[in-house]
Amino acid sequence: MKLITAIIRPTKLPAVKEALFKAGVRGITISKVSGHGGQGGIVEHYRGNKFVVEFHEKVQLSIAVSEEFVQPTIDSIVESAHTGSIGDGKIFVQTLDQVVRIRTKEQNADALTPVAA
Amino acid sequence: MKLITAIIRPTKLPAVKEALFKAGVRGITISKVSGHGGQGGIVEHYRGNKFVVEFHEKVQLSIAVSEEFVQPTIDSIVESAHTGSIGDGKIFVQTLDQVVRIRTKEQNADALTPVAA
Amino acid sequence: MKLITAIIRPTKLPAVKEALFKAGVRGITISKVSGHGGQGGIVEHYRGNKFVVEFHEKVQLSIAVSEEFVQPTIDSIVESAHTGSIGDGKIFVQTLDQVVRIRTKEQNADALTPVAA
Amino acid sequence: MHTMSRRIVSSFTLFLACSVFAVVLGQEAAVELSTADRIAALEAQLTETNFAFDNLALLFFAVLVAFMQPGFALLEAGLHSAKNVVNIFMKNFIDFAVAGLAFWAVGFSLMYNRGNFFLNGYESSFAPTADFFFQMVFAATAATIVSGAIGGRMKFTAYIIFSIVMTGFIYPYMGEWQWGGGWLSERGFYDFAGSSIVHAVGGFAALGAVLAIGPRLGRFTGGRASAMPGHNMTLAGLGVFLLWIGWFGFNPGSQLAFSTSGDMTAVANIFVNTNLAAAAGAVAAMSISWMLFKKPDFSMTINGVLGGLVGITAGPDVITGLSAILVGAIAGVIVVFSVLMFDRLKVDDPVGAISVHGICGIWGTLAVGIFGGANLGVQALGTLSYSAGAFVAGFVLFYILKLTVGLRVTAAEEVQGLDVAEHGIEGYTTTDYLGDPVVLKAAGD
Amino acid sequence: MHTMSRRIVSSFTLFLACSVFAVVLGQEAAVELSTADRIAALEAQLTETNFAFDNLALLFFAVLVAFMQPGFALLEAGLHSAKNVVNIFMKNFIDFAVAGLAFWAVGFSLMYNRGNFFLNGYESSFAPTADFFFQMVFAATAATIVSGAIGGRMKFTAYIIFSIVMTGFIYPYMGEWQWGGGWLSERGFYDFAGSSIVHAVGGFAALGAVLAIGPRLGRFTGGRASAMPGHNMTLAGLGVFLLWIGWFGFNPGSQLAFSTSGDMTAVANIFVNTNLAAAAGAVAAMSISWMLFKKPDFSMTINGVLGGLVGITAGPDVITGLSAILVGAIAGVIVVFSVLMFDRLKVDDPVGAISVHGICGIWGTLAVGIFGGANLGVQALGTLSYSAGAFVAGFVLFYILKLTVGLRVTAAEEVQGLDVAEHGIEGYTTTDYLGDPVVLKAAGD
Amino acid sequence: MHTMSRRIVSSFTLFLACSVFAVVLGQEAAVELSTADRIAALEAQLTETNFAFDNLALLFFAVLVAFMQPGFALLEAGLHSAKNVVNIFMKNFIDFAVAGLAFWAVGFSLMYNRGNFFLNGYESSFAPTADFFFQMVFAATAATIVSGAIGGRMKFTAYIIFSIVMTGFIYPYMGEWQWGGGWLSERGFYDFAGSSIVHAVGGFAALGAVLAIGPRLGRFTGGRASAMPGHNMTLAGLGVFLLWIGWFGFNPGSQLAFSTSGDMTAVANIFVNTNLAAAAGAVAAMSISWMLFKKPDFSMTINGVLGGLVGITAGPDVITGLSAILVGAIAGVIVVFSVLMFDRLKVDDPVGAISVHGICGIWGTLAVGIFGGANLGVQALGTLSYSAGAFVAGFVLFYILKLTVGLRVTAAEEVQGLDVAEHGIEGYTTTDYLGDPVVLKAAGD
Ligand SMILES: Nc1ncnc2c1ncn2[C@@H]1O[C@H](COP(=O)(O)OP(=O)(O)O)[C@@H](O)[C@H]1O
Ligand SMILES: Nc1ncnc2c1ncn2[C@@H]1O[C@H](COP(=O)(O)OP(=O)(O)O)[C@@H](O)[C@H]1O
Ligand SMILES: Nc1ncnc2c1ncn2[C@@H]1O[C@H](COP(=O)(O)OP(=O)(O)O)[C@@H](O)[C@H]1O
Repeated sequence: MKLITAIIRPTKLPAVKEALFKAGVRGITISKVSGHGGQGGIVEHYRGNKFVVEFHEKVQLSIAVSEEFVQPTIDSIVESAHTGSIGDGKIFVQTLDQVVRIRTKEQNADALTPVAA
Repeated sequence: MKLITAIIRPTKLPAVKEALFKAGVRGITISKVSGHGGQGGIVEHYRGNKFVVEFHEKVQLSIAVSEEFVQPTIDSIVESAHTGSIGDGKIFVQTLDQVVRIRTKEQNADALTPVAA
Repeated sequence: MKLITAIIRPTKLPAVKEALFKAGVRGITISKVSGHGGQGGIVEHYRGNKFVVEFHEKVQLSIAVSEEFVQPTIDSIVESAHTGSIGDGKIFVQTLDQVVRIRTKEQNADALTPVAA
Repeated sequence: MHTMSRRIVSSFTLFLACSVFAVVLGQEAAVELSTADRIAALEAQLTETNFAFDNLALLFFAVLVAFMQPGFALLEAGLHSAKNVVNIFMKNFIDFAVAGLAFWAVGFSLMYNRGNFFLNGYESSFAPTADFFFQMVFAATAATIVSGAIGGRMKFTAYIIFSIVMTGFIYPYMGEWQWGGGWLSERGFYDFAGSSIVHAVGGFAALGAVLAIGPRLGRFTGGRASAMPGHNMTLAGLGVFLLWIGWFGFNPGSQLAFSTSGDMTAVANIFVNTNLAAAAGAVAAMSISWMLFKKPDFSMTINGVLGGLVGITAGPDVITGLSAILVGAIAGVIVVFSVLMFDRLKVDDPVGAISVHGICGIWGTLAVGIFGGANLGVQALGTLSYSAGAFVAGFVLFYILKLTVGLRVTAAEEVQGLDVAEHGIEGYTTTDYLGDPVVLKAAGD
Repeated sequence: MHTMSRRIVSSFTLFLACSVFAVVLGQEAAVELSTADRIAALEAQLTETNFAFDNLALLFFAVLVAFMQPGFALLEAGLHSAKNVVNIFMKNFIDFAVAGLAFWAVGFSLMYNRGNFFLNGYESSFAPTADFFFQMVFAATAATIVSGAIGGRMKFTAYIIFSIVMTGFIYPYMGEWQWGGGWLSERGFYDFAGSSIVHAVGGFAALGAVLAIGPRLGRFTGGRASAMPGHNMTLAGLGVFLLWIGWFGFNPGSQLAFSTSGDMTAVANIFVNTNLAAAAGAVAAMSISWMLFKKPDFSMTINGVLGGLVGITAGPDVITGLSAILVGAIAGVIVVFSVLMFDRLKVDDPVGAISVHGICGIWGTLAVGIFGGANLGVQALGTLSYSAGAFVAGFVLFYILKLTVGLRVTAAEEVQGLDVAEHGIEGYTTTDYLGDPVVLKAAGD
Repeated sequence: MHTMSRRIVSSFTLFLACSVFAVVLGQEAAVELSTADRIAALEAQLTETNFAFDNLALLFFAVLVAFMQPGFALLEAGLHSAKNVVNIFMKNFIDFAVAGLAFWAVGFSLMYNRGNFFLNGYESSFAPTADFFFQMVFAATAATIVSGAIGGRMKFTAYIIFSIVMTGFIYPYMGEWQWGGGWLSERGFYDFAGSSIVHAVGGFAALGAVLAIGPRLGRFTGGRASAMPGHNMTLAGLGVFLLWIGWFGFNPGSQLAFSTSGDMTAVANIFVNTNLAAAAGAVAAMSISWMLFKKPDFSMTINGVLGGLVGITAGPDVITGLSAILVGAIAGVIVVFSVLMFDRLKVDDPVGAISVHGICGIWGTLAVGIFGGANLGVQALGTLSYSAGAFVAGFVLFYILKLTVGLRVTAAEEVQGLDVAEHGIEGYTTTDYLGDPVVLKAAGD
């Protein structure tokens, strides 16, 4: 099992979500983050004092998947989040030792199959 | 050392916090996240246009523990965060290669013993 | 490749950012988190009812680096985020299996070299 | 906004109405008038002027009272959580709308006009609609006081029904006792602008409502009251400033006669006494909270302002400035202890409406007996009648609603917040992106 | 704020002006006056008093109208997203400033005074500046209506130019048709406070503007309208309360004569009719939205309040209370369906300005023909002239701006938000730390 | 709010007071009166009407000024960070309360009545309490100006003591120089509504305070001024709209006589001049900021509005409309450069109070010498006396506070925010969950 963490542009979230659903991925946790990389900062003024906002709003997706879903997940994200301009973001893949579903105490792969409400 | 990441219902945070303290866990970092899984979305209306909010507010706990605390931590969370309805959340366990306490430069297990103020 | 996660005091962010840039680290993702550890809570009152805020605002930095940057990154953070009082925070190091840059589909080490806009 | 010609016509109306020839501004009259005619014309004109003046004053005071409506909405919104603000504003809009309709159709008649509905056949020293408008904003105030106390848990439908009954029946029925010339006025009860008639009635109806509906989930767990901080103190603060200003309509306007020097001097004194009591209430509540909690408490201080204002409302015309300060300061102290007491009693009133309007309403009414020369026994009788009556009416009405349409949302809806549960929308949406603008939003758990 | 001595001097002015000996307050006159002189002095004094009274009333009503300016700003800000609030407030400050300058320099003359600029040579039954001030806040209202409809995408420069042209030329030119004694007033058109002249003009200029600039990005994607929820319902709610209160200046003040009992009774009736229509609009829009969307909708309800207010504006002086309720209720229904219709037509009006001011403006004008005895044909002619004229003027003006200075910000700027893109600052900054206080902020993607 | 019978009684009061038989509205008098009696009755009645009118006008203008109190609170709150809003509102409530008490007990006497405290024995052409109430809201304004400048770092206790001294002593003592008939009034100094007496006094007391307390942490690091953006521009914008409206009480009300056509024409002119200056200030500050920073700056524009208003305050009655525009525009330019200058001088004034009220207060006072015919030398003497006096008084007072009760919170408290540190509660609580509602909140680091 892998934990795939993707940092993407907020405006791309709808497309990424759609692509992930098509790839059969259902369980996603997202959070708002601020990113710094190659993108230039934005200059603002307040009462005559200039300042540069060096971070850009990004959305981070955390997706735990079993092995067979790793590549499809990465591919879906790369396809759907891509614009070609600096700031498109990164995908990080890490190994998961264990997964537990709190509701059922199911473990690992079993814990990763979502159930519709 | 493991990094235990739990995604739980916000309403369960007080209970989980209590259970973790009982289990001897003190160091916790939490963040607000939005989760998508088996839980159905919520329909809202704005000026006549329907939209579905597909994400649910969740709280994510990140807890770094040395090996002997891994199982107690997981157990405390599962016990205290459980409601039985879809949306209770997940626990992810990952390996930590190294931990540093910034205040003291202590490493690894030493870095994980909290000190009361 | 490692994912270095540092939890620091918000007030220390400017110094940490500066130190990381000096160390040649450019790619950073930050998020606001709340931390619990050895720091005492803060007592507040609302309409006569006392309550204790047990979490403190912290900033979490996530930095993916190739091996040669691991130690410099940790060192820069420890130097710049240090105050000596309880609550300075922790650094966690994890192994990254794979990194993808969404814009270029570059992988791993290549994906970690930032490009100026 | 009419054309020039229409203006000239209306300038002439005065003289036509007087049925006399007259001098037009700066011009000699063409025809010589008899002295008697000129005097009669002047008498008629001055009567007109005084009538116009009295009505304009009353209407402007009513507009100031109308500012209390957003004042209450903001105060309530600020002291509740962010998930309930839409519901709070809906309630405050609808109770003002309902007051405008129900008090017009029925309530005003019950209170002042014995069953001639829709203002029909009403006579007044004012234009009937001006008189009505001023009284209407008071009725809206009595209703809206309840809104804050039951916030965060009541079904919107139940609140609408309550608003109708309150402004159409309960408030007018009880208001008639004194302001309609009823039994309390005959006994010499004194309540100038409504410490009892408006505020205690609102506050004790709120108590009845709160007892019928119970506390918010999680408010009293483990045997103790837990803090549920309001989400926005800025809103609460702005709201109380609007209420403070609105009170300069509420009390001075209740003089109900303005065109003599005696009346206007009274109005000016009422302004100052009202302000002294509010100021003293603020300082007293701040000081007491400082002693009790070691810090000067914001929400207690603003409740102290309101307590002082409610306290002075019964007799701002008959007491001295120093007494006004005393009345306000004691109200400020009462508010703090009353809020603490209701917490002990597990009565969950998120905004302190029962303490501010109910308890300080009683205090203010009694204070006229102590400082203002009214008969203390009659004052006690009056205020207790109002308080008890409103309490019973509120409790019974809400209990009936509980058994019929239902009073309380489900626990899940309460946790989710009334905004989404009852109105299908959140109060605050912080993120919007293109394409699917709401995808980053997250519903309550 | 002068010294005592200056006060006494100004107390004497009255008598010097009358050129007669007189009695000073509470003092016997030193010299015996003839009866005729005393009567003449009284006549002169009473004329003065009435003049002072009329002007004070007008100025106070104008101040109430001025509250509509923050009312609009808050409503618009609340119904737009957080990234555009600074731009919205800038527009609302600058259009009020521009109205104060351009309507003073040019507009007022075009409307009432045929080409004597800067108030020169203007005659009025009021002090000329009082008359101007009241009319100026109306001009500002007509302009600011457009602001909300084109929010979130228009260049600030284009909006400034629009404000100048609107308050300096378009509104005065069309206003002259009726209030300047022009062709519509000659035909017997009736529009008491401006359902057409102010609101339909504002609303249809907004329609022209919206068609010229197009919808916000992402508003109509995949063939359907998507929700773009406003960021703060509390602001929107407060804004509508201020507008409701401001309308107690807008309609009653338009009586334009106050010192007789007839005029003041009319003013009082206008107060109540205005309030009844607003209340009915709220209840109707809430009920319709409840039926359509299964929940009582907040932003529709507050649009219903405004629809009711716009609807009653044409004839609050000539219809009965029951008719006022009908006019308001129908307006409340119209607003909801109109908002839905414009969404279908892919006309993106984030605040509903076209429906509230344009469509309900037409309805209100026609309603005076139905309920108030005006000639329905003339009413239709008048309101359609205003609507069509404003639409064409708005569209052409904005189309010219599109071809010249540019009308719309870039897509990237729109996504980023106008606050940063156009004004270099965000509306909300939640975090600040020492040293480099803004480091935790993040710019839009 | 009394019963009908009470109303009739009060209608009779007028006639009883006049001690004559009279005609009741629409009724023939039972007894034939002599012509002389009828004229005397009319004279007495008209005097009453005028008195009532003057007082009502004054009180309503005072209410408009009272709106400036929430205006200042919102502006300050918006331009400070979110962690200090409770403290800002506490200060604004308490200084208004303190002004109401201290100016009543002591200040008013020092300023106008030479040592008769508690309004005792005060004589006025108005009802004494009306006169007091109007002056009191001015005193509150002078005090509250300081609040914004020292925001984010001052101990609450120190601010309370300052409020008492300012409204009880400093402002009255210096106000007496001109409005109390003191030495400056004898020299022919002209300051109609207080560009110097209220605003420069407030602004320069603020400068003294800021120098005594020093800048906020992190404001001037590494030798340069760093931006510390205010947390909420919507609040700031609403605040300035309320201030703009409040100024329609501040300046016109200062005419202090209303019942003649001359006075009321002056009042109307003052309305328009006040508005022209505000509008010109907005446009000028916006334009200058646009040139300097490449974008039209919001906080500078709203400071420009206020600068224009402060500038016109000294002579809105004696200058032409075109001059008013010039005065306002120059003030708008001055504000921008003044704010930049104080940043260079490392004087940390988060809201620009020193520039808006202090510097533009001086400018406005001098402008009456340039455009309004006052003696420029005397104007300079007067405004410099006020500025220097207030600066010294402010600096000395705060320096004494520094040495005694302490002026500044600790660095840790400042970083944490004054809301939690001084009042034990946060201004904004965004999350609440059941059971332990505040568990998701996080205290400052
Ligand atoms: N080494 C890294 N570690 C953590 N996050 C990173 C790293 N590099 C980039 N990011 C995140 O990815 C975002 C986009 O990266 P950036 O370098 O701006 O563009 P690109 O990925 O297109 O080269 C950044 O804003 C940051 O959030
Ligand atoms: N595969 C996953 N990867 C990341 N987060 C997940 C995953 N599956 C679930 N989650 C998180 O757990 C939450 C609860 O999951 P859900 O499927 O709704 O219920 P349950 O865990 O009870 O089956 C989700 O809202 C999401 O935040
Ligand atoms: N075991 C842990 N797991 C996750 N986060 C932790 C852990 N221990 C500490 N933290 C984070 O580090 C912050 C600082 O820790 P704390 O114990 O207060 O001080 P110190 O690190 O100086 O001993 C905490 O607020 C929390 O966010």
